[in-house]
Amino acid sequence: MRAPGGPEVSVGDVLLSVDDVSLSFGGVKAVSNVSFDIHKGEIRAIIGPNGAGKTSMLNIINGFYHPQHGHITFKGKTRTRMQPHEAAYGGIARTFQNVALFRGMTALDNIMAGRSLKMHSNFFWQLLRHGPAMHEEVEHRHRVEEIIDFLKIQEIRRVPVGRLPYGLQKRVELGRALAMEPDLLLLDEPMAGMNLEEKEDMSRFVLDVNDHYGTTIALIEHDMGVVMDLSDRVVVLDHGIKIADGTPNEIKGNQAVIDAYLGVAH
Amino acid sequence: MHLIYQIFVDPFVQMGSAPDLLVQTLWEGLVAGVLYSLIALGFVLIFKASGVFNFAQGIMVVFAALTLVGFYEHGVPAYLALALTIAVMFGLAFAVERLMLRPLVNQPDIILFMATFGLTYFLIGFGELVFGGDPKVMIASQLGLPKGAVEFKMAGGFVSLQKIDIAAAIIASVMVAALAVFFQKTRVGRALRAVADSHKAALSVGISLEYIWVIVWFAAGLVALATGIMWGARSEVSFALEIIALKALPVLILGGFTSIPGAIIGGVIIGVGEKIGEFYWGPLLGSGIETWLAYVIALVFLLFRPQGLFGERIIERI
Amino acid sequence: MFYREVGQYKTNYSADMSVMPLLQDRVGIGIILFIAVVIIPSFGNAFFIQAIMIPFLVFSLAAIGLNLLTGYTGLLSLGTGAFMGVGAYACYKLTTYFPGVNILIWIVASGFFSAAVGVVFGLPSLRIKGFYLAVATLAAQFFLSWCFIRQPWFYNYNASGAIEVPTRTLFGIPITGATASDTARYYVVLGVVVAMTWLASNLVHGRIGRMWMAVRDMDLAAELIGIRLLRTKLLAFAVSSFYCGVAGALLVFQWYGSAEPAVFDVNLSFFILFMVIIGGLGSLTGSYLGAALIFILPIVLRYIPPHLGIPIRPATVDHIQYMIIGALIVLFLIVEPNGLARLWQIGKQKLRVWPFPY
Amino acid sequence: MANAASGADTFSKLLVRNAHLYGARPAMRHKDLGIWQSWTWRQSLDLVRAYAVGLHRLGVKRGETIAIVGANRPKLYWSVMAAQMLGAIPVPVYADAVADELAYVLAHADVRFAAVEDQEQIDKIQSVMQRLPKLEFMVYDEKRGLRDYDHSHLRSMDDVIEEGRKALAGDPAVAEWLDKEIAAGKGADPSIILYTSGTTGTSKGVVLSNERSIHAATDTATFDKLNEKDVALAYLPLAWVGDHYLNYAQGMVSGFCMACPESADTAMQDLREIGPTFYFAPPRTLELLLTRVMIRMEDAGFVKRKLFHYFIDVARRYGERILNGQSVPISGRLLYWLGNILVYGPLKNVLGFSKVRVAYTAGEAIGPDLFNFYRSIGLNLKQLYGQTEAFLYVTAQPDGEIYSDTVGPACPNVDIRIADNGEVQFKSPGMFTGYFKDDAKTAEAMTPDGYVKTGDAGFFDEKTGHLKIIDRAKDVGRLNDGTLFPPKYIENKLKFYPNIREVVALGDQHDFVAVMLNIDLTAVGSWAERNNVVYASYQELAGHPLVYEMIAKHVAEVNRSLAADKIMAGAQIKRFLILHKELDADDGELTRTQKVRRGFIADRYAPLIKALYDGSKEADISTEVTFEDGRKGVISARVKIRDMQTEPPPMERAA
Repeated sequence: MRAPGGPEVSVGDVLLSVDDVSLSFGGVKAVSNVSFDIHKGEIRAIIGPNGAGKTSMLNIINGFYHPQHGHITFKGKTRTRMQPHEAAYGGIARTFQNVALFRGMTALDNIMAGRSLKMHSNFFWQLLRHGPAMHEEVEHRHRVEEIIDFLKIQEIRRVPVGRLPYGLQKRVELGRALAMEPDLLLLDEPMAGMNLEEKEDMSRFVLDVNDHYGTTIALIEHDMGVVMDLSDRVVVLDHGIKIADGTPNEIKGNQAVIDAYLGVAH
Repeated sequence: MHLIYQIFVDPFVQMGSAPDLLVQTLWEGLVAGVLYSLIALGFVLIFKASGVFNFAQGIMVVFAALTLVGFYEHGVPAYLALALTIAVMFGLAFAVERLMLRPLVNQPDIILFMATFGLTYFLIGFGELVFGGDPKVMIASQLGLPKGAVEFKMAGGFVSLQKIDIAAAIIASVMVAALAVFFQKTRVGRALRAVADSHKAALSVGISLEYIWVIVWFAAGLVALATGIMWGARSEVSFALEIIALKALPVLILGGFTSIPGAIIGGVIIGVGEKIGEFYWGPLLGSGIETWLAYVIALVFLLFRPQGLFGERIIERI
Repeated sequence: MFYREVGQYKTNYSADMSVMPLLQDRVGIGIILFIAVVIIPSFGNAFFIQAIMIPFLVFSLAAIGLNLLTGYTGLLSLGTGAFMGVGAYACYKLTTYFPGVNILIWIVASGFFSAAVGVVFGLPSLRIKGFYLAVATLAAQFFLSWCFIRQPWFYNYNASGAIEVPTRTLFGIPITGATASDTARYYVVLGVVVAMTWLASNLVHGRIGRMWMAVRDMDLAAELIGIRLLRTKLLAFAVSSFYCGVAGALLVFQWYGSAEPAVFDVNLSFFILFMVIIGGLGSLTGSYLGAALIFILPIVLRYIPPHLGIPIRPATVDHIQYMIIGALIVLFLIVEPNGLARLWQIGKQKLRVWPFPY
Repeated sequence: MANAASGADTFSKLLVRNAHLYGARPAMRHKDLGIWQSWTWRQSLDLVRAYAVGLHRLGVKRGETIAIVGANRPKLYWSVMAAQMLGAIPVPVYADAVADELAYVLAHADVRFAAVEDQEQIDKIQSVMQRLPKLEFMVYDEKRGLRDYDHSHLRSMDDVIEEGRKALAGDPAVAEWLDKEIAAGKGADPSIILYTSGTTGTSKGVVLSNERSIHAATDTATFDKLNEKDVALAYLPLAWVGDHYLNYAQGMVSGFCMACPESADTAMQDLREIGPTFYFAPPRTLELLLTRVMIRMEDAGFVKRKLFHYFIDVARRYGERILNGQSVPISGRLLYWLGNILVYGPLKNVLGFSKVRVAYTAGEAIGPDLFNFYRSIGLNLKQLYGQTEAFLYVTAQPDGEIYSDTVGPACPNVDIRIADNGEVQFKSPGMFTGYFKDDAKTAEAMTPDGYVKTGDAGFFDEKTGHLKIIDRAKDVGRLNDGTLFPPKYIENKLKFYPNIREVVALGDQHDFVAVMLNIDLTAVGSWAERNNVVYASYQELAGHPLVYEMIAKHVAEVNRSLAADKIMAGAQIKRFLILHKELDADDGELTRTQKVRRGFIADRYAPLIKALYDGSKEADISTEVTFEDGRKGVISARVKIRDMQTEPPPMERAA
């Protein structure tokens, strides 16, 4: 079942485009006049030094912040003020820089929660936990189990996520996002604070997701190695301004990018 | 139609026709407000420093007042009794930190909130056990608080201000001033504000949390004592006073949990609003609306400013 | 130790997701129900049934109600007492206007009234959080109890200002009012409470439960996975108040028989809140345990001194009781902040892995 | 069930029979996607039929071999069944075999087809493709990661099965044809080729025939009263005779349900969930389990610990006798009953043994303490002796006649004799028809009069009439002074100590007995924790003086027990050392079934052996090791050597 809203976009076409977007918090400019697009089926990296406005960018894309200027076009629909849950229904899923799981719940329930927006059985069946409500539970449990299998987290199914090591929490969070069967998956530093091995695993999963589910991915990452390996195209932000956009190789050579990272004064 | 008139016109006509009554009511409200502010102040102090929503603040007022009177009744001279009571409040602060806060450090807010409930119950029981349940008279005069009232004519009527109320207003403002200085100027004060932001910050200032908590609870205790004396002097000292603690809550919403000026102004707004409402609108709703009016005012207010008058703006990050 | 989980495997998801996957747990519940339905009525004396079991069950229901809101959805409410009041008064008015309709129906129906009121006072929960919300719910508390006191319509203009429960029957047996037998009233309460507990556990184990907990644990993330915050929170308020409302109706109709408005004052709210916290946030079992502890502890404290032959003035007993309860609450919070439910879980886990320590 | 089996002389016919007899009963379960997916006999049959048709369309023909590579998964068992249905011969291969071994077996068995578990196995096989000219086509179970592989010679089992299903549905002729195929299968046809992991040299393909396998399985299933209500957990290598006999063959014969774990690491949990009634575990597994139990109990509270040890002691006194139905004082029964409520019951529950009716152990000698422990808590654990060539069973212990030091009397219809050189020889219903493509070796393994040489030395115990195995016949050597030297015997005595994991005893054509050993990291590790001995690696712990002390004590005890036995007294241990690395199958030091490869070790550790006998106090050694990912590395160390006192043989015993 595909998320509602917007016509189907075929691989290679523009899935989402950001047009001349600006956002500021009480005078402080977080993002100014940024434009770029994301193609269906690609892995798009957003990089830049700390405070470059990367996370704000993601927050704008999934409607958590509302830009003062410019607009977002997703699946051909242009929105300026989109509510987060609308974004979710539209098919945008998201993981967070510092894990935002539901700590009191088990890994299984967390991922199940990710399917809430696909479950519709009414309140009274829910009360009885029977008929449609139960069918729905079973059907979605099956989907969730496939994700659990895909991410190889069977043995922690019933563990409250609060007790899991960081690396696994990140994996569960990815699982929760996948449960939404998104068209666009936003990953905010999926490998932050991971050791090499965990990073390799996570990279593997990101590629598998893109390959296996054909999900379009936009990710923020600091580890340049990872970015270069994973992404098809990279957009570079610095102090809220887009300074470069292109394939990993183009970016590598770009003087502005090098300056930004070496912290040359502006 | 008639109702509309009753609600939206009549009260204002009354106000216009008898300004002396209006002034009188305003004054009453102001004084009540000041006392609310003082209690709210106690809350704010503790909430700022330890994030604890101290439900016991109200009972601390009663407890302080009772202790004071209790000492006096056992033949202790008034000022000595006052000193002793202050000592008791310090002891209380110390005990609370030792026996309650320290073991509960890093627990969720709601747990600490619950703990202050426990404290409330304990203090009620203890207070009644020691001082008995029946109301007492505050030793206002013995403490040199003025009696009587100043009256002056106004628009063909009288406005009378109880001296004690004036004193209350003055003392309240003095206390606020003192606290302000304490926060701005002293090292502990600064540390305290640091704590409000983050506990690590406080430690970096080089003052132990435990120490800060004791200070804060003690300060709250003093505020409670002052409140107790004032309120007691106006009516009487009994556990009925406890209810005013609940009165102070809407003040908090209005002023914001972490803002001292907020507490003061919120208090005044609530106090005045309550009295005016009760006096002019009360009759047509059936009296006693002041029990909830304050809350409704606060609630309506909240819908427009969730963080209160002076509370820091909440920017949600993720 | 009593757990024999070998061979209790699940071959389909509905079995795997059942509320009680372990046979031993189901048996345990069976035993408890048997005791409640058969043993207690036949062996318990009037005092036990009337003064302990009935109120215990009623408070458990109220605690469940509040737990759904505070424990599962993370919305702190201090208005429980008032919502219970709404239930009680609604039931009272309904049965005065329509004496013919079976009282059971009205008891349940009264829940809908408090649910509606709950939703209204829940509206601010979108904008405000934590203690701000708690204080906001106090508005409901004070406003409503004011209504009960000041608006004579609510208590049919009785001189006493209290509501008197009329006698109503079920299958010809009086189940409310002066003539109703303890057992009859007990069975009514038991029936309602058990049924509603079952429904509650269904809810919290399903999609709605997950949505509530998601909102509780991290509302922003919840919103970003497509959960509508206001709807979810209001639903929690509605369901919670519904439970409290029914509890309130039962409180008056099955226990007190008549009630002054004072019954539903803010202290009742705090009382229920204790039960929830001490029992354990986010646990239905906890609600029962909490109700048992908080409600029964005072009774015990009251009856111990005389039995020990210690001569104390009842007033003094009162005071000491207050102190003890206060101290116990603090102590308990220190020992087990997660409540009795946690202790229960730990104990169960120990039995499951016996003889191993973990 | 014996009579039920009669009539069906091939596994395919058995499958058909089961589908009729036990149609609605579970044949196969698999913990997958969080629950126990289950298939009835009827479903299995339908599935296998479809699969068979699918395979046929891919070109699998009667008499051909087809490799089965992977862990215990229903689809792989069905691959076996499907192959057999077509009269093809399945050749299971160990999932953890390194590419090299895999290449050897697949090449030697000339497989044209392979049914494999997942990407990992496919990669392994493709890495040695040039050595497998005959291999044409592979079918796989796990799709994951294979999306962009060249599928010209690759198919997913699901697709193959689906195709077969369509074909069957579409055209009744296909079903008829398949029925004919099944009917065409003859009892004499080979049913499977199992490659022995051979303690020495490369492995041989043991060919087993349908009727013989079924006959043998029927006998033992009857012997243990197995029936369709039983459940077994298939967690041992699918390519090992044990799994194929105990679970596959006996399952087919008696119609019980075979359950496959979710993964190797969850086997313990899955065991607990499924609660098998028929259970097999090699001694080392049982040992590992017991060690874990004891370690976990160490962390228990004082009271619990006391309680546990008290009742375990009660069990030691009465448990076994109660199990054997011997007379026990009423007080004893009472205590045991109490213990059963407080300790044994719960313990069996957490271990997953509650429902076990019959449990077997085999493969190597088992320590009496270990063996008795399990029996005493009420687990009906028995020993059997056998080998691949016999299709496992040669002897087995009947209920009520259990001794830790015997392997029981000959199984039904098995004929055993002891050759003059002490070697055990047998004729059995299930015995193999020969080694695949290796008549020379076959001849070598058989006596002219058709007995199979087991290569094990043993004798019948006068008292019990049960068979006792001391060692491999060829391994029984002599010291220079002529004293008898059965290395296994000595090694086992040492291995019965939880602290000692692996032992290699030396002495043949030497002046005295010396041993090299591995400590058990789990046991010694926790010991180290309790005595706050710090260590970074196995190597460091192994070299620790305190550890040497501890091991020396064990060795001394063993010497004492050896001295007690007249003929063994001369074979006491004079010197020992603790190896700097754990013996590992990936390095070829152990077989896949974890047996020691003596010859290999002899030259690999030559410097150490030399040092043991030239009296030096320590020796340097560096060995090449293979890591899990196949990389190779070298670790070197200086190993200490310890001298031991020997006990004089007590005279009164000699008399």
